[in-house]
Amino acid sequence: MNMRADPEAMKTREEEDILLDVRNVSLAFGGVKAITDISLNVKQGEIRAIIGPNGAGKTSMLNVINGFYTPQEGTIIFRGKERRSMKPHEAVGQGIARTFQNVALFKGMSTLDNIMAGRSVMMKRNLLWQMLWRGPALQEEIEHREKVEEIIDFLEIQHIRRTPVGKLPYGLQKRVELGRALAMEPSLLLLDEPMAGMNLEEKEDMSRFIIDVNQQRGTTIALIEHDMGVVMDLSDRVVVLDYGKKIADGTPDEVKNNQDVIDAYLGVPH
Amino acid sequence: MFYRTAGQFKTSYEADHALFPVRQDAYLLGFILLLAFVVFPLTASEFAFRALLIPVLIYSLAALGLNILTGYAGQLSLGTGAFMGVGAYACYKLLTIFPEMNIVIAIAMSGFFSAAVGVLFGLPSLRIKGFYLAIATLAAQFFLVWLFQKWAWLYNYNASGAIQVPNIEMFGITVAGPRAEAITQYYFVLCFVCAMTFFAINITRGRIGRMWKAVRDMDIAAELVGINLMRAKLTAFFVSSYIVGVSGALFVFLWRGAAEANLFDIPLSFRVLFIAIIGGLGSILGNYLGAILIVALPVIIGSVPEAFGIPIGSATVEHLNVMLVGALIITFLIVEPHGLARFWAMIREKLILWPFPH
Amino acid sequence: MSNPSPAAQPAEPILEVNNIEVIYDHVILVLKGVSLTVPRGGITALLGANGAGKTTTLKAISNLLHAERGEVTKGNIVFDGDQVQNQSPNDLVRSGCIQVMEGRHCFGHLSVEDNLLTGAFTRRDGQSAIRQDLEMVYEYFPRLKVRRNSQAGYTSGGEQQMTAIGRALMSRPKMILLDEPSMGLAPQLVEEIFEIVRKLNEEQGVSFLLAEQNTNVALRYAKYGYILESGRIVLDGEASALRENEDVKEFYLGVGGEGRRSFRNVKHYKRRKRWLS
Amino acid sequence: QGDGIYVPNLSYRTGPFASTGTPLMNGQRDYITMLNERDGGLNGTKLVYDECETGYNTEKGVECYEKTKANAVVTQPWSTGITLQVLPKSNVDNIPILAPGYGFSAMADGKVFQWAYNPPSSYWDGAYMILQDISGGDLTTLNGKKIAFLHLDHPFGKEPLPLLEKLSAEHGFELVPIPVGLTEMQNQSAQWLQIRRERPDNVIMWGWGAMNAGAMTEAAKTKYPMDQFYGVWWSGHDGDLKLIGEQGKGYRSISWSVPNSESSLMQDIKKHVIDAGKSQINQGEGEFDSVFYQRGVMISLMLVEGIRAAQEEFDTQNPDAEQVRWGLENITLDEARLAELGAEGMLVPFSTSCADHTGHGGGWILEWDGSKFVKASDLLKADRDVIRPLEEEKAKEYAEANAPWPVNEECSM
Amino acid sequence: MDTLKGIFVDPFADMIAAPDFLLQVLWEGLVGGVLYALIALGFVLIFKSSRIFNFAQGIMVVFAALTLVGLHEKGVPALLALPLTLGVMFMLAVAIERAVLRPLVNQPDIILFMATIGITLFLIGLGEIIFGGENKVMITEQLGIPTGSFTLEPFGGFVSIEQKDLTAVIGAILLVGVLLLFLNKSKIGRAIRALGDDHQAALSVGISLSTIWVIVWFIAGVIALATGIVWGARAGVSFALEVIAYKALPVLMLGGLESVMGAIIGGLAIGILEKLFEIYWGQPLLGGNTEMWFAYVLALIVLLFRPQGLFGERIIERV
Ligand SMILES: Nc1ncnc2c1ncn2[C@@H]1O[C@H](COP(=O)(O)OP(=O)(O)OP(=O)(O)O)[C@@H](O)[C@H]1O
Ligand SMILES: Nc1ncnc2c1ncn2[C@@H]1O[C@H](COP(=O)(O)OP(=O)(O)OP(=O)(O)O)[C@@H](O)[C@H]1O
Ligand SMILES: CC(C)C[C@H](N)C(=O)O
Ligand SMILES: [Mg+2]
Ligand SMILES: [Mg+2]
Repeated sequence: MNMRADPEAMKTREEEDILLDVRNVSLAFGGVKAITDISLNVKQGEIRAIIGPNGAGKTSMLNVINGFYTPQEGTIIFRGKERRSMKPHEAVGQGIARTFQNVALFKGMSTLDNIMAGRSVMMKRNLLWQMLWRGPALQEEIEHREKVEEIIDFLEIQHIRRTPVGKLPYGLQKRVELGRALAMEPSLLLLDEPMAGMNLEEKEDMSRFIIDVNQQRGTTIALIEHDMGVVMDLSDRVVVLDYGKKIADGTPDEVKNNQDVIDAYLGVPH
Repeated sequence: MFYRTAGQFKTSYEADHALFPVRQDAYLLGFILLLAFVVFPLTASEFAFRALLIPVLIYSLAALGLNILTGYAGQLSLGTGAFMGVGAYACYKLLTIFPEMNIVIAIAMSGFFSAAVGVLFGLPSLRIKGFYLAIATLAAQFFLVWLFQKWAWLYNYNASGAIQVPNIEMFGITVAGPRAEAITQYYFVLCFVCAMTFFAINITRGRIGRMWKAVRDMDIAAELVGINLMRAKLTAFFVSSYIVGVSGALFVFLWRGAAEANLFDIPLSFRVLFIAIIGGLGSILGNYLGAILIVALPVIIGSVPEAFGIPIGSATVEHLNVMLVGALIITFLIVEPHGLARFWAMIREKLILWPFPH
Repeated sequence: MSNPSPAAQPAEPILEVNNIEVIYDHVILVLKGVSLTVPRGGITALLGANGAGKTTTLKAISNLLHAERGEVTKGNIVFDGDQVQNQSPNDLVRSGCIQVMEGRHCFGHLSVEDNLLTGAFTRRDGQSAIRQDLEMVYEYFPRLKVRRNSQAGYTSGGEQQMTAIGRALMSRPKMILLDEPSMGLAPQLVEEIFEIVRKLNEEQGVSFLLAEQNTNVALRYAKYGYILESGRIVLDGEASALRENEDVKEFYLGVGGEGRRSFRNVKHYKRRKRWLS
Repeated sequence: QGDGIYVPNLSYRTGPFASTGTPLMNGQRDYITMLNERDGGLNGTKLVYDECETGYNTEKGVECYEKTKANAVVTQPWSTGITLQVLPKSNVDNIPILAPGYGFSAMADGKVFQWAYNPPSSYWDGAYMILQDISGGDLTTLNGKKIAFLHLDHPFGKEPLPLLEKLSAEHGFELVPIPVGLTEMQNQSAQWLQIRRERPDNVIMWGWGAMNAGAMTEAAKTKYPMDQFYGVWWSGHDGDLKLIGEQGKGYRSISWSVPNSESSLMQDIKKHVIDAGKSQINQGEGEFDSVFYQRGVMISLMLVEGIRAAQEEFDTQNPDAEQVRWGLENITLDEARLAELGAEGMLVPFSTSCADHTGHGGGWILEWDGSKFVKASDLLKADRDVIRPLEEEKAKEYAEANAPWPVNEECSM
Repeated sequence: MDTLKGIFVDPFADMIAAPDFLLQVLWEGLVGGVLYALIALGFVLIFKSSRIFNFAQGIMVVFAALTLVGLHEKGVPALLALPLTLGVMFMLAVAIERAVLRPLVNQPDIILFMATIGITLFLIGLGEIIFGGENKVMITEQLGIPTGSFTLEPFGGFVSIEQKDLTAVIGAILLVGVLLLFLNKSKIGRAIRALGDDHQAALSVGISLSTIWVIVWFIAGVIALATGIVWGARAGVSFALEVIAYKALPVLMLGGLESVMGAIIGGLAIGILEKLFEIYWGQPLLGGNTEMWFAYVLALIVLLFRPQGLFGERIIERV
C-alpha cells in the first residue's frame, strides 16, 4: 500500500525508480516482535524519514536493511537485487552506509583515522607494501587521504583532525560518524537519530550537511529522527512505525495530520 | 622551547605521512639510535649486555608483537610465551635440518611457523571475545608447551629434553652459541629489532593498522563499516605471531643459548604482557619503555642491598623483588593506566606548550 | 559577563555550587568557575551547547568525577547543608540527591525490574514501601511494566531512558540531577517525562537540576535557567525571562524575528556567536 | 669480594622446590660458616659463601650464573636443568661446575667435560644401584618384571632414562616411564591411577621438591606396597616422609650420604654455628638430624676439599677458578680422610681424577622406619663396565653437537 | 587401524574390564572437579561484581591456607586459628579494595586483570617472607575433619575413598547452595550483579562500590580458605598450590564467567572428563600429562558453540 507521493511535495528528480524495496519483513527476538510484516520503499535520491515511538522497531529496520539482523520473513530488494540478508560488509560493498543511534566510533582513533577507516573497503595494498610504506601503499594512502580531506572540509572538522574521537563532544562525534559513513561513498545512507542530543545550532548544521549530501552528491538518505521540526523540514516522505507495525506512510504533511500518528507518537499536533 | 612545532608546515600529504611529522621527534630518535648503536656498545660491560641490553631488546620485540594483537587489534592473548616457543623450536629445527642456512634467514623464517600456529589458534577469535578469547590463547599456551615436552623430534631427541644452541657463525664471526661475544649478539639483535620496529610502525599506521584499531574499538561498527572482521583479526594474529616468533628465536639463539619447554610457560607470557601494558597498549614506543622497566628494575632492585652492603639473604631479596614488582605494577596502573607511552606523550605535549602554557 | 547571584531567588537553596573548577586527567580544564543554585522545590535548567560542561557539572555534584579521572580543584558544592566533597556517591544518594546519567547507563544484564529495584538500594524502609514505589513507577511508565522481565540491554533507547529515570525515582530522592532526559525520546515521551518531572516536583516537592539541549522544553518546565558555555556560566535568569532574551531566542530556540526558522533553509555561513571566548 | 674465596651457590629457598632445597642450602652454608668460625677459614683464608635465588627455575639460574661468575672459583647450579645450560659456557668462561650427585651423568668423562664435576655418584650410578637392590644383586632376575619410572618432567627426571632404557632392553624388564609435570607435582592422582592400573613390580622415583610429598601421599592412598617403592637420593627427605609417617614404612631411597648427628663434625657445626645463632636452620623440626641437611654439609665438604687441594698444589691462599678446577679433579676422600674431618661414615669414600670427574663412590640404601631414615644396606656400587660405554658415547655426542669443543686427550685413567 | 582401535575400542574395553578402577577414576575426577569448582567460584563472584578477572584467586587460596597453618604453628589452637584467618582474609579484602580497586575504578578490564596479577606477585613475595617456602602440613585433624579412608569393594575390586575428600564434596555442595541463595535473593546479591554491568551507574544509584567489593572479596577469601583446607589436606600447603588457579580458568570459561551454577557444573565436568581422558586416552596414546591442556581444549571447543560458556550471560550485541 505504497501511497503515491504528493507530486507537489516532490522535488524534480531525474529518476523516480525505487532504490530500496523492503517487502513484508518480520523480525522477532525470542518473544519480542520488533518488526511485523512491514513493507516500505526508498526512492532514488530522496530523503526518507522513519519515525515512531521508542521501541517501534526503527533501528531494527535499519539493521535489517544493512544486514546486521536477518529477518525471519520477507525480502529486501536493493538496486534490483533480491535477498533476505547479507553480511554487513557486503552491504557496504553494495553501497549502503550508516550511522548509529549510540555513537559507534572507534574511540581510540583520531578523526582522520576514523574517516579513513570508512574507506577500508576501497583500499587494496597488501601487507608487504604496507610494511615498507613506499610506492603503491603510500600512493594509495595519499589518494584516499585527499578524498577524506574533502569530507573533512565539507563537515568543517579540520580542527579536530588529529584528536582522538573519544575526547570529542557528542555533537562532533556525530559529525565524525557522518563523515565516516560518507567516506564509504554510499548510494544509500542510513542515519539513525543523527541529531539526538544536539542543540539547535548543531541541528541546523547537521541539517545543512544532510541536505548538501543529498543534493550535491545525490545520495539517497533514510533518516530516523525524533525531532519533528527536522523530520518535517527535511524529508520527502515519512513512514511511521508503531510497535513493529507500519501505521502511516506519506508526505510530511499527510503524516503530521494523521490521527493514528498523533495518538501513537506526536502527542499533540505539531 | 625544544618542542616548538610552530613554523613547521606541511605542504603535502606526503610530508604529513612522513615517519616523524614533528622534526624534534626525528632528532630524538636519532639521538636514541646513536646511544644504541654507538654509545652503549662502547661503554657497556658484558654483564650489562647480557642482563640488560639484549633482554630489553628481545622483550621489547616480543611485547611489540603482542601489542599488535592486544593493543592494536584488541584481542587479548595470554599465550605469547608459547608462540615465542614455536619460533625458537622452528629455528632450532631449521638449523638442524639445514645446517648451512644463514641464521638471519632461519630466524626470519621461523617467524612464519609461529605465524601459522598463531592464525590457527586465532580462528576461534571469530566467535569468541574478550576474556573468553583468552582461553583460546591459553589453550595454545598449555598445549604447545606440552607438545614441546612430548614431541622429542622437536628437540632432536636430546636426553634432557632441552634445546641447545650450537656455535653458529656468520661471515666468520660467531653470532650464536656459547662462544659468541655479547657485543656481537647485541648488534645482531639490535638490527633485527630496528628492522621489525620499522615494519611494525608502517603497518600500524596504514590501512591494516586502522582496520585493527577499528576492530579493537568497536568490532560491530567495524563490521558495519565494511571491514571484514575475519581478515582483520587473522592478519593481526599473523603479524603478531610472526613478530613474537622471531623474538622467540632471538630469545633462545641470541640470548639464553638453551631452552627447556617450560621456559615458554605462562610466566613468560605474563612478563611480555606486563611489558606491553605497562608500556602502553596501542603504542610502539611503549614496548621499549615497558621492557626497560620490567627487565631492568629487578636487576637494579637486586643489586641495591648489595651495593649498600645490607646483609639480606638471597631468598629474601628475591621475595622482596617479587613483592616490589607486584606493587610497582599496581602503582603504575593506577598512576597511568595507559602506560608509560602516554606518560611520555603528556610530557611531550607539555614541552610543546612550554614555556607558554595555555 | 559575570555571574551575580540573583537577589530574587525564592526559598532556601537545596543545592549550591560555588565557583568550581574541574580538571580531567590532571591537564584538561573543563569547568572554569561555575556557580549555581537550586532552590528547594525548584526546577532549574542548565543549558548549553555540546561540550559546554553540563555533564561535568552534574557529575561534580554527585561526586562521580573520580571514576573518570576528573577532579574538582577549586570551589565547593553544598547539598542540603552538607559539603559534597566529604561524601561518597552513596552517601549522597542516601541523603536524597541522585543523578540520572546521560546515555542511560542501564544495567544491561539485569531485567528492567531488577534495574528499578537497584534504585532502592540505599533505602531502609522495607519491602512493601519499595513495592509501592515500583507500582508508582510502572504507573508513570506503563511501557516498563510490559517489558519488566526483559533484559535491559535489549530494550529500545526510549525504554532504557525510562528505566533510568524510574530507577532514580525508586530511591525517593529530594533532588534529581537529570542529564539530557529528552535525548533520543519520541516527542510524546519527552512531554510525558517532563510532565512527570513537573508532577514529582509539585506533588512530592522533588527538586530538579536538568541539563538539557532541548532548550525549548527545558525552559517551559524550569523555573530558572543557567546557560553554560565552554565551562563558564554566561547567562542566567528566570526561565520566562530567558525565553524572551533575544540571544537565547536566536541561538537556542531557533526563532528569529520572522518566527520559526526552517531547517531546510539553513544558511551556509557561520553564524556562531559566543558570549565569551 | 675483596678478600676470601668467593663460593657462590645458586640456591632456592622459595617456590615449590624450597621444601627440599632449603635444608641442603642450610647444610652447605653452615659447614662453611663453621670453617670460618672454627678455623678462621681455609688455611687462613675466609670462604665467602653467597647465595643467588633461582627458585629452581632454569632461566633464573642462568641469570644467577652470569651474575655471580665474575669472581667465582666455582659454580653450583643446584639443578640438572641449570647445569646443562651452563655446561657449554663453562668452557668459555673457565669456571668449574660442581654438581654433586646431579647433572649430566656423562660429565663423569673428564676428558670431555673438563670443567664439570658430579661426585660422588652420578644419576646413572644411582639408577643402577637401585636396580641392584631390587634384584638382589643380579640384574638378570629382573627379566619379565615391570618397573615404573615416576619422574619429574624436567631434565633432572629424564636424566636416567637412557641408562634405564638400555638396561631394560638388556635384561628384559618392562620400563614404564611416568612423567610428572611441574604443575602436577602436588596432584599426582592421574599418575598413581596409572600405577594402580599397570601394577608394576616396583616404582622408582626421580622426584624433587613438592613432587616427593605428593607422591608419598598418593602412594599411601593407592596402597602401593612401600617396600617396592624406591627413590633417588633427592627423594629421600625426612620432611616428605613425615607427611605420611607410619604409612611410609619400608620406602627406600638410595643415598651417598648418611646422617650422623653425633659425629664430631656435626657437633662442631652445632657448637660454632647453630648454638651461636648463625644458622638459618629451622631447629624445631629436627632439621639438624635430617638426611638433607647433613648431605648439604657433605657437599660443602667436598667443595672445600677441592679448594684445599688447589691451595696446596699451587701454593696459594687464594686459588683462582682454573686452580680450583684442578683441585676438584684431585679430591681424595677416603675413609681415613673422612675420619680426619670428623665425618666418618657420613659420605661414600671416593676420589676424582682427570679422567673421572665423578669418583663413583657408590651408595647405601636408606629405609624409612616410620619416623626416620636408617641405613639398610652395605655399600652398593654400580657396574662401571655397563655404564662407562654409555658415558663415553653420550660425551662424544655432546662434544660433536657443541663443536668446537675442546677435549683433553692427555688424561689417562 | 591400530590407532583407531586404540581410540575407539581399547579404552572402553578397559573400562568394562576393570569397573572398580573406572569408579576410582571417576571418584578422583569428581574430587578434583570439586576443587576446581571451588576456585572457580571465587573467580565468578568477583567477576560478577566487578568484571574483574581475578587472577589472584589462586594465591588467595595459598595465602589463606598458609595463614591458617602458620597461626597453628605459632601455637594458636586450630579452632581459634580459623576465625583469625577469616579476619586476615577480611583485612586482605579491605586492603585490596583500598589500594587497588578503588583507585582503578572504571578502568578497562584488562587493566584490572593486570592489577590482579600484580596482587598475585605481591602476595607471593609477602607470603614467602612471612611463611617461608617449605611445604606445610594442613591441620586437618585439628580442624575436626575426618581423616582416614574407607574402601568400597564393588565388582571384586576396590575403590578407596578418603574421608576428607568426601567431606570436601559435601562442604562444597553446601557452600554453593548458600551462595546461590545469596546472589539471587538478597539485595546485596542484586547490587553485585548490577555492579558487574556498569560501575558508574551503580555509583549513581547509590550502591557503595567499596562495601560491595569488600564483601565480595571477603567471600572470595572465605572460599579460598575452604579450598585451601581441602586442597592442602591432600597435598600439603605451599606456594606450588598457586598453579591450581590455572586449572580454574577453563572451568570458568566452560561454565560461563558469571555463573555460579556454571562454575560447579563446569568444574565437575572438567574434573571427571580430564581424568578419564588422561587415564584411558592420554596415557596410552599421547604420552600422558594431557591434564595440562585437556581442560582448555575442551573449554575452547564448547566456546566455539557457545561463545559465552554453558551458563554465561548472553553477550549483548546491539547498535
Ligand atoms: N573523562 C574525560 N576526560 C577528558 N575530558 C573530558 C572527559 N569528560 C568530558 N571531557 C571534556 O569536557 C568537556 C565538557 O564535557 P561535558 O560532557 O561536561 O559536556 P556537556 O555539556 O555535557 O556536553 P553534551 O551536551 O555533549 O553532553 C568536553 O570538551 C569534553 O571533551
Ligand atoms: N538484539 C535484540 N535482542 C532482543 N531484542 C531486541 C534487539 N534489538 C531490538 N530489540 C527489541 O526490539 C524492539 C525494537 O527496538 P528498536 O531498537 O528497533 O527500536 P527503535 O524504534 O529504534 O526505538 P528508539 O527510538 O527508542 O531507538 C525493542 O523492544 C527492543 O527491545
Ligand atoms: C639437588 C638437585 C640438584 C636435584 C635436582 N632435582 C636436579 O635437577 O638434579
Ligand atoms: Mg533506535
Ligand atoms: Mg553531557
